[in-house]
Amino acid sequence: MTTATEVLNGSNAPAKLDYASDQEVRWCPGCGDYSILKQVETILKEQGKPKEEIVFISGIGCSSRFPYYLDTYGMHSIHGRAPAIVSGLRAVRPELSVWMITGDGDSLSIGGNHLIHLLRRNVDVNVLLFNNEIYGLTKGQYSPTSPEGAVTKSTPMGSVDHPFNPLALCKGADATFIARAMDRDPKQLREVLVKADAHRGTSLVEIYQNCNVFNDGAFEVFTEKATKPFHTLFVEHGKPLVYANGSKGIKLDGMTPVIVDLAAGEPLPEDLWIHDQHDSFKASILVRLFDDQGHEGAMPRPFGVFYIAARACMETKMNAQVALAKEKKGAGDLDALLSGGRTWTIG
Amino acid sequence: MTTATEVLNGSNAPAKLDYASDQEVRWCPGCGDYSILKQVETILKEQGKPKEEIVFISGIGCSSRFPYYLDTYGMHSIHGRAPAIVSGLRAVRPELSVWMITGDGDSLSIGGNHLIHLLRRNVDVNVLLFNNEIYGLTKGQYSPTSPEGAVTKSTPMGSVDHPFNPLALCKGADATFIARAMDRDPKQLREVLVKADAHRGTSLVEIYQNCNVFNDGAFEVFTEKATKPFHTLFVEHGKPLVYANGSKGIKLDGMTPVIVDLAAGEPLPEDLWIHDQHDSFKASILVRLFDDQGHEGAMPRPFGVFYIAARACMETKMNAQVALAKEKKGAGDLDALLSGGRTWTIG
Amino acid sequence: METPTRTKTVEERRNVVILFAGDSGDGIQLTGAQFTDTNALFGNDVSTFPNFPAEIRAPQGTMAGVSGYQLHFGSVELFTAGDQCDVLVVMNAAALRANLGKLRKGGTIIANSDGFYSKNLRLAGYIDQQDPMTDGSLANYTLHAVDVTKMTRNALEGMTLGMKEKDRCKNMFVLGFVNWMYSRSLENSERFLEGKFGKKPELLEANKKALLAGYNYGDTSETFTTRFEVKPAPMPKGTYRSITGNQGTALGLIAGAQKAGLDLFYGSYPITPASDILHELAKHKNFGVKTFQAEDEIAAICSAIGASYGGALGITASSGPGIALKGEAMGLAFMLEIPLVIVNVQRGGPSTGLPTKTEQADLFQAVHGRNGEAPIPVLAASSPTDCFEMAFEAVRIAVEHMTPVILLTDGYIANGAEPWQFPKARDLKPIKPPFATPKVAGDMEKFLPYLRDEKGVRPWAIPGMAGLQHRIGGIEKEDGTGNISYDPLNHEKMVRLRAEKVRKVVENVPPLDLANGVESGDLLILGWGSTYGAIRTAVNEMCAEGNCVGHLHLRYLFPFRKELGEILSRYKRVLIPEMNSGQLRQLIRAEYLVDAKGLNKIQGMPFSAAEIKAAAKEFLKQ
Amino acid sequence: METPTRTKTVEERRNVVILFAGDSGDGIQLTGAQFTDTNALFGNDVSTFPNFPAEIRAPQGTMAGVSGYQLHFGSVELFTAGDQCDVLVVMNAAALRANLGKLRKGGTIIANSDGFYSKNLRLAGYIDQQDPMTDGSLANYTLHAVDVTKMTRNALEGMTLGMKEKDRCKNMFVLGFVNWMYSRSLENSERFLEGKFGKKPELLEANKKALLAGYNYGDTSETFTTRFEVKPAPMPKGTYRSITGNQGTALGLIAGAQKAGLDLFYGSYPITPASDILHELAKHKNFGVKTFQAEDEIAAICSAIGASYGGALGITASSGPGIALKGEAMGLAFMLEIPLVIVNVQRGGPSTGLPTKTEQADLFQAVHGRNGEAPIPVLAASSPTDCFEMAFEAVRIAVEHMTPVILLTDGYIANGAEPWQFPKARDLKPIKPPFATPKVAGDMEKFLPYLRDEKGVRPWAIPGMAGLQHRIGGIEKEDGTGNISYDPLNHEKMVRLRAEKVRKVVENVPPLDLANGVESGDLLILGWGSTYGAIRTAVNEMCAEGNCVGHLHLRYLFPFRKELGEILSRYKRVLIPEMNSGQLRQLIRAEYLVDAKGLNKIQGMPFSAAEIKAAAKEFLKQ
Ligand SMILES: Cc1ncc(C[n+]2csc(CCOP(=O)(O)OP(=O)(O)O)c2C)c(N)n1
Ligand SMILES: Cc1ncc(C[n+]2csc(CCOP(=O)(O)OP(=O)(O)O)c2C)c(N)n1
Ligand code: SF4
Ligand code: SF4
Ligand SMILES: [Mg+2]
Ligand SMILES: [Mg+2]
Repeated sequence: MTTATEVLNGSNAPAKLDYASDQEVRWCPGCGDYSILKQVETILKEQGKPKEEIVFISGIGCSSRFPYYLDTYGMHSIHGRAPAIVSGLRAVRPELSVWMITGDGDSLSIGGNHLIHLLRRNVDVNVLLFNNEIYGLTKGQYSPTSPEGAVTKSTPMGSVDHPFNPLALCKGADATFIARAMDRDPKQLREVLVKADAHRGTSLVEIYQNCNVFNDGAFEVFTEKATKPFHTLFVEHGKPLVYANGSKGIKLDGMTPVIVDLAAGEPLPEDLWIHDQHDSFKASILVRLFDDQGHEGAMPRPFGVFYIAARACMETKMNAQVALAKEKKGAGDLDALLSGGRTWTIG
Repeated sequence: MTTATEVLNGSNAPAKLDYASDQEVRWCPGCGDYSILKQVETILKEQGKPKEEIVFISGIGCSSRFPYYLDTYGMHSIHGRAPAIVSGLRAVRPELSVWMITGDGDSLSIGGNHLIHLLRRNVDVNVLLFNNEIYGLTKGQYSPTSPEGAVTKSTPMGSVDHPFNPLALCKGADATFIARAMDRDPKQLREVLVKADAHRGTSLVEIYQNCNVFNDGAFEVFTEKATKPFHTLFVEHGKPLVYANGSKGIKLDGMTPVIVDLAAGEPLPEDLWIHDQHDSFKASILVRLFDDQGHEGAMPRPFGVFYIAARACMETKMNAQVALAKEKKGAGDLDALLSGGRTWTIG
Repeated sequence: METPTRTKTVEERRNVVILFAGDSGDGIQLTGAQFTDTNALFGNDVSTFPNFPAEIRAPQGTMAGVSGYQLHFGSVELFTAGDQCDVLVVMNAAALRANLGKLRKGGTIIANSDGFYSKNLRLAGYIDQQDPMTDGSLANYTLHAVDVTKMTRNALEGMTLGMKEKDRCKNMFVLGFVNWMYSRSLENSERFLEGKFGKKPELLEANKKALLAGYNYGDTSETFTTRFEVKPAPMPKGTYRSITGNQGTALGLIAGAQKAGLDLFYGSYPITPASDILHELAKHKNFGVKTFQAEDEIAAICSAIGASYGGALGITASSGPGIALKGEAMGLAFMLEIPLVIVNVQRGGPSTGLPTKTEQADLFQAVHGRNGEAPIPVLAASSPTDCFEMAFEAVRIAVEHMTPVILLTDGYIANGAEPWQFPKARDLKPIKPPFATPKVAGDMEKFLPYLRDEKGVRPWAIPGMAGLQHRIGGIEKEDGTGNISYDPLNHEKMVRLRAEKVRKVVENVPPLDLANGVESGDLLILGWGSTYGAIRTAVNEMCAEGNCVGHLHLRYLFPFRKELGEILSRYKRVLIPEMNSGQLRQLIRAEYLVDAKGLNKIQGMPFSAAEIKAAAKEFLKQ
Repeated sequence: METPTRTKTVEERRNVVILFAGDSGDGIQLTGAQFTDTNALFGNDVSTFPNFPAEIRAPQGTMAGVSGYQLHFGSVELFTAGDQCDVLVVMNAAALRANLGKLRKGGTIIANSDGFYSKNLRLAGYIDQQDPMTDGSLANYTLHAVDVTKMTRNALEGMTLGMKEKDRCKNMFVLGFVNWMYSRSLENSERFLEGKFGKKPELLEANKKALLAGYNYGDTSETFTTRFEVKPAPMPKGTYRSITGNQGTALGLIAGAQKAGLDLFYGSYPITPASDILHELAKHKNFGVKTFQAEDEIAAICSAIGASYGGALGITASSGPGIALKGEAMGLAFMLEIPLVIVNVQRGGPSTGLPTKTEQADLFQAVHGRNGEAPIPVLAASSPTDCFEMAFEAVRIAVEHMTPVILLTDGYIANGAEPWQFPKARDLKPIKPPFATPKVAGDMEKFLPYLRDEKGVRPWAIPGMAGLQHRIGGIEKEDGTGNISYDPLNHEKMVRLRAEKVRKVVENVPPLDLANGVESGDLLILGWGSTYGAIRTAVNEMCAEGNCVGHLHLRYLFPFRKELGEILSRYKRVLIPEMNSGQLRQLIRAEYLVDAKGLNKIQGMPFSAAEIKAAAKEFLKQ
């Protein structure tokens, strides 16, 4: 029995994580999925919820094999439909802790509609969107997040499709929790996952994940030591938007974000953009910081929790209606239902 | 042979509009669809394009019967799939003028995924989204745009689903043209339609349409003389956001829009929000003016063209690749293709 | 209240078929339903056939806008809404033109003369203003022209209601009149109105007045010299209610869930003619019923799968085009081996087809419409009340056999109504979910989610059950453990185990039993679904006329009961009437190599008994 | 270059089955394809069976990660990749353990000894370190252990490449060795390497060195005393190439479009094993081919419908689960009566099933998987080259008969390769689209979009054609005008007209003709799809052994050719081998009431000729 972390450590000692299943982990060596699996196992372990009260639902894709590797309840369903399965499960079992694992193709291509409806209904689930900007399992076609011009198996002359900005799309669908993380920054990933799990409603976490076989290095500028500081912006509630080791900040000129240089040592300028994770308007702009990092003067890519809103969950309201109906009409009386009230008798 | 406008005028004189087909119009008397049909006929007539070069593709729903009533090419397809059909048609016939007719259920419920992909690909088509906040054809279930709590055939205790903000969703999907109009304001509707038709790319026009049978009065506050001025905000490029017969305006406090009273006669305050239809950030906020008009101090609902961006269309790039391939390799030589270059001969 | 009555001759009738027809706006469906109710309450057997206009709304007065409600009531047992009408009540010219063909020669026409002005005539398509009221074209019928509009208005003289409201009472005038014509008291209709307009006293008064006016008109007008009477039918003793097929299906599903002790989750996307099941279920939240209007049919079935995975009873329903979208997810449910009920209220196809018309052309889709070897039990209901029985049965099979089940009904029985001697809750079979037992601390034995019992059924372990955590999905599984397996022989084994499990489902259902007719002989008429009434009536008549004919009606279409082959062999000929091109016929031929003949009607309309009888007699001659 | 050679004994072989196996990362597929190519170019007949690991990637060295490529080459005509292997080339322990069963007793094993260290053995599941290299368990085979890794590294000694790059050349060492073993020159492989690494001189040199090293190793090492020779096969004169089924399908589609003078639009969503058709088509944009990677399968088929509506040739393809999603849209295309080709590269089902394995279990879905009466012609290809023929034929039928057409292939022939005597473009049948003629000014006659010709085909009027504007959709249409019609009799008429049109499709295809065997006799083996080679081989052998057996292979599965019944009646018994539970068998029994017997293998693996022969002989005994 090999577990995720064993493979991670390359070790094959029988050491077994509590939340790991007995199934051999079958991702390519070096795949970013391993790190995400490990972070999830870690926080599950920290929280120590009973395994049987946790459910992982996934679609189809390399990422969607995830549930097999945890000793919780899990369903590896069909391509793109996990959000619908989650909705039905939550409706009848609101007390469970439900996680959804999906890929950029699974959730934004075939499953796009289910995802946006999940978000508007605000079903209480933690959605981990493994974005590797490629179809991994089918061996390397471009995905809805692949950059325009991407040369892949299905686009020898380059993709002609303008890619989705996943978080902008989710914000447009009225998501109540939006965050971005990456496989190569385990600490930040764990922090985000913990917040996501704490949120009541659909917590959408986009995770940049490296597919080292079919799209290696897609997120290098964000993950590599040398470039990371200048291309990533880690937002924190109540804190000004500062990056590049404190040498740059972002302020708003009207509604347009602009980069400002920060003099070392000096106090921060007043007018820096202060991150407010509860401000819907600001979040609508923040998700728009999506520049191609190749461009001169590109805005850095934000990471962290963009937005949190309090809104009742679909299943909460649904169950409240059932309770109210029972309170008003009394628990269903089958005989009364069958007779229907307008009857006649013969003989 | 009865035509749309005859029914509109209640007259049954054989007078026949050029672009009207010979099919009897079969919407309920008083349905908002009649007005939209009439405005479209009018601008087609004004533009005078050859009928055979115009195609209307629709899904399923009352609104989707639209194509039958025009003497152009038309397909009444299946529920929600019109965007995909349009994409294939545009790919092979980029010279045609293509219109897509859809309802709030057709485009935002079953067809939601196809719509957002159509928008990101920016296929050149005019999308008229008839939003009546109800399923008309199936006789009155709530739709993804019905307000929460809506009591309909399928929600006797009120809907528990948070509705979509259609334009926010479309903006999130990187639409290049976003506008809102209503059946009861023919002039403004025509203006918007003309601009939509002029735009190269997907022109998304949400049209508030009254279903007087299953959801009568859904948009009354916007359409009725008495209330219209105070609940509608007609935006024009380069002009400040002013409404309520000039007595109120909107300015931005940071990123938050606020209402300001305007003193009659006085010059307009400097800091009013000036509408810029090319500003993506502003558009992202503008689509968020979506208050429930019942609320005290609710922001008015914007109408007009919110946003226009120039971005190449999927079909343009696709056809360019074909042209380039032909230029590089020469038009396909079937014999060369069949032999494949690595052959051997026997005998 | 007591209703005035003059003495007029009263003729008795064994059974009567009356068709109400008018604009969608004329309240025809309500009138018909009310009169049905009254006769049923009186003790008649009844069978109805509401015929809606196409899903689109047409301008008033046009053929496309005609709505019809056919009622068959009698002092004898009835199985269909009737082949031909005795009485035609039409509110306008289009209604007459659209339905005259259904009226038997010599039948009676009661026409609202106000609906026959030149404009109506033109909209109805009567060329150059010819007027059936006057041009003698109706010579073969008894025609009564009544200005319903005028008389209703007169009756409401002086009331402050607007003209529109007043005219909305026209249908009550008509209802009052037919109540008089068939010697029924107004009591039931009045009770109904009180229920409906209780909060709107003015409308209540207006409707009651119109109702009474219609009644009195019949009573007073000289033109009506005779009224009719239809005595109660000799129905089995008991308490009855009237029910439509869609109501029956909804109630059967709830009853099943209750008997299984499960919450009911209904994931569905609206579609004609299945939507009413959603509407009905949504009313009964106090039974722990949760209805979810999904974004599409795929989400609908997947949400139901999620609910069943969570330990509730997941159900989804649609009609042909929507069912077509569910095929992939059915395959998943089949592999997961969890309970799921899929209802298909069939309509005219293919594609969008004839949304408001009936058909039986989705049988192939139900039995074969999935990728890979994915056999799923397929049941079919044969009447409105049978919808209850088979819906309940679908739940039982889904839960006790851990499998998706498809239930087929169709637009005809879904919207049609008949009296129902409803069961007592306690008399309904209990349903036992094969729940797994959670592990107690220390129990180290590995849980096997795909270990099967003698029925081939696996345990239902749901999230929350301690120690039973497991992972399932749509990839082939290892026997027992349920882990992913690509082993060739395991795959073949699992394919056979799943098929075997489904085959066993019909070992636990009632043996096949003739609906009526002889046990063996010259001809077996084999039917399924909504053709039941027409076949049964035809076979009754043929037997009465001395033919050796039997009627077997299948409710389990896949798999077949083992004795079916033997029964088929008892007859010289087999005739299979279907509202399709011969789908059951194909399955029967393949299974039993019997040269069954098909009688196929594909008109979006149910068979008449006469059609079946004629074809059967023809066949017997050969 | 000239390759060194010492004199060693050379034995001639009639045909050889060699299986290369190793980790996904070992370049097995490339090695196999290269050796296939070399032998084909030399003039052998070849047939291959690449066997991919499950869609997921497994850790190196595990059973789950084993990739295999089986090649059958010979001096005689071949129809399958071979039942048993003569030679097994394995890169590690897992590869050996996974494939040993396929090696005939006495066969040869060439093992990379570097892949048999303790860790490999454990990962491969050899319990307590037992080592097949040493424990004598391979006594029945000729075992050659070769340290490929070490020798490759030695050969690349001194090159500046990193160790990883160097090790990537291991497969070239193996390729060089087998080239020596079967007396093949390295020329072809070298040409291939030059093409592949032309721009990377260092990698090119390294691979060439490894290739030569492998060759020389065979030549010099004392352990190999004999090499083998397989003479060219007596194939019909002509020019050949090697082609896989998915390539054949792609080329057939392009050729069809070209012959019809139409642009090709391919709307598709990736899925194993159909994706390669997309990849292939995307390379040929200069043929006016447009490929659209849709957001899902529904959008894929709908985009193709839109393209066909626009006057192009719309095509979509997928595998079972994706096809399941296309059912509703197929119904629309069927009602629109426009050309559309739907390809299903079948894989193991149901649901996600066995994505990388082969099966034939989607026949029911193809023939019956839609709502309503929606008959669509169903074709099936029987070999990689037949994929070309049937794809071309599918295009012809779709265009000339204005109908959607389903083409079934499967993972076995889709990935398998064989020599193809490709046709000349000019020899391919021209295809004539039934385009309508635009109206000239003044022509007032009404255009009838559903007016049919003698074949029952309607005119193809596309946007841009003046005066032919019309509206079509999925609702039932009035005969001729195509306007919406709810008329009952019109519906039945249209259902029959559409079915009749489809029936006529097979009147214009070649009459049925035996693949081999006797014209009448004791047994007919009836097959379809990829079982062709195995059945043909079995029947050849049985006939040689004096049995009266015939082999009929269907390429048109719906509708059937009229003479089929008569042919079936010429044999005492009918056996139908299928990689499913008996789907064709069911259709045959229903149509002809023939008690055909099924031979069913559902293991994600193709039949071997031996399996079919054994079952046939068994059957003959009864
Ligand atoms: C209905 C259906 N269509 C297509 C497929 C094939 N398929 C499996 S996974 C996948 C996409 C994988 O990409 P993504 O969702 O990004 O996951 P990843 O493998 O990259 O983690 C596709 C197209 C399928 N299994 N089912
Ligand atoms: C696959 C499928 N599912 C469901 C339906 C039933 N249906 C027809 S129209 C419609 C929704 C209509 O609402 P909308 O799109 O808002 O159009 P409207 O009638 O309001 O103009 C539905 C659910 C269908 N025709 N096909
Ligand atoms: S293909 Fe890519 S995403 Fe999939 S397992 Fe391998 S590295 Fe990971
Ligand atoms: S139902 Fe509503 S939307 Fe449909 S035609 Fe009637 S009024 Fe219009
Ligand atoms: Mg991906
Ligand atoms: Mg609507």
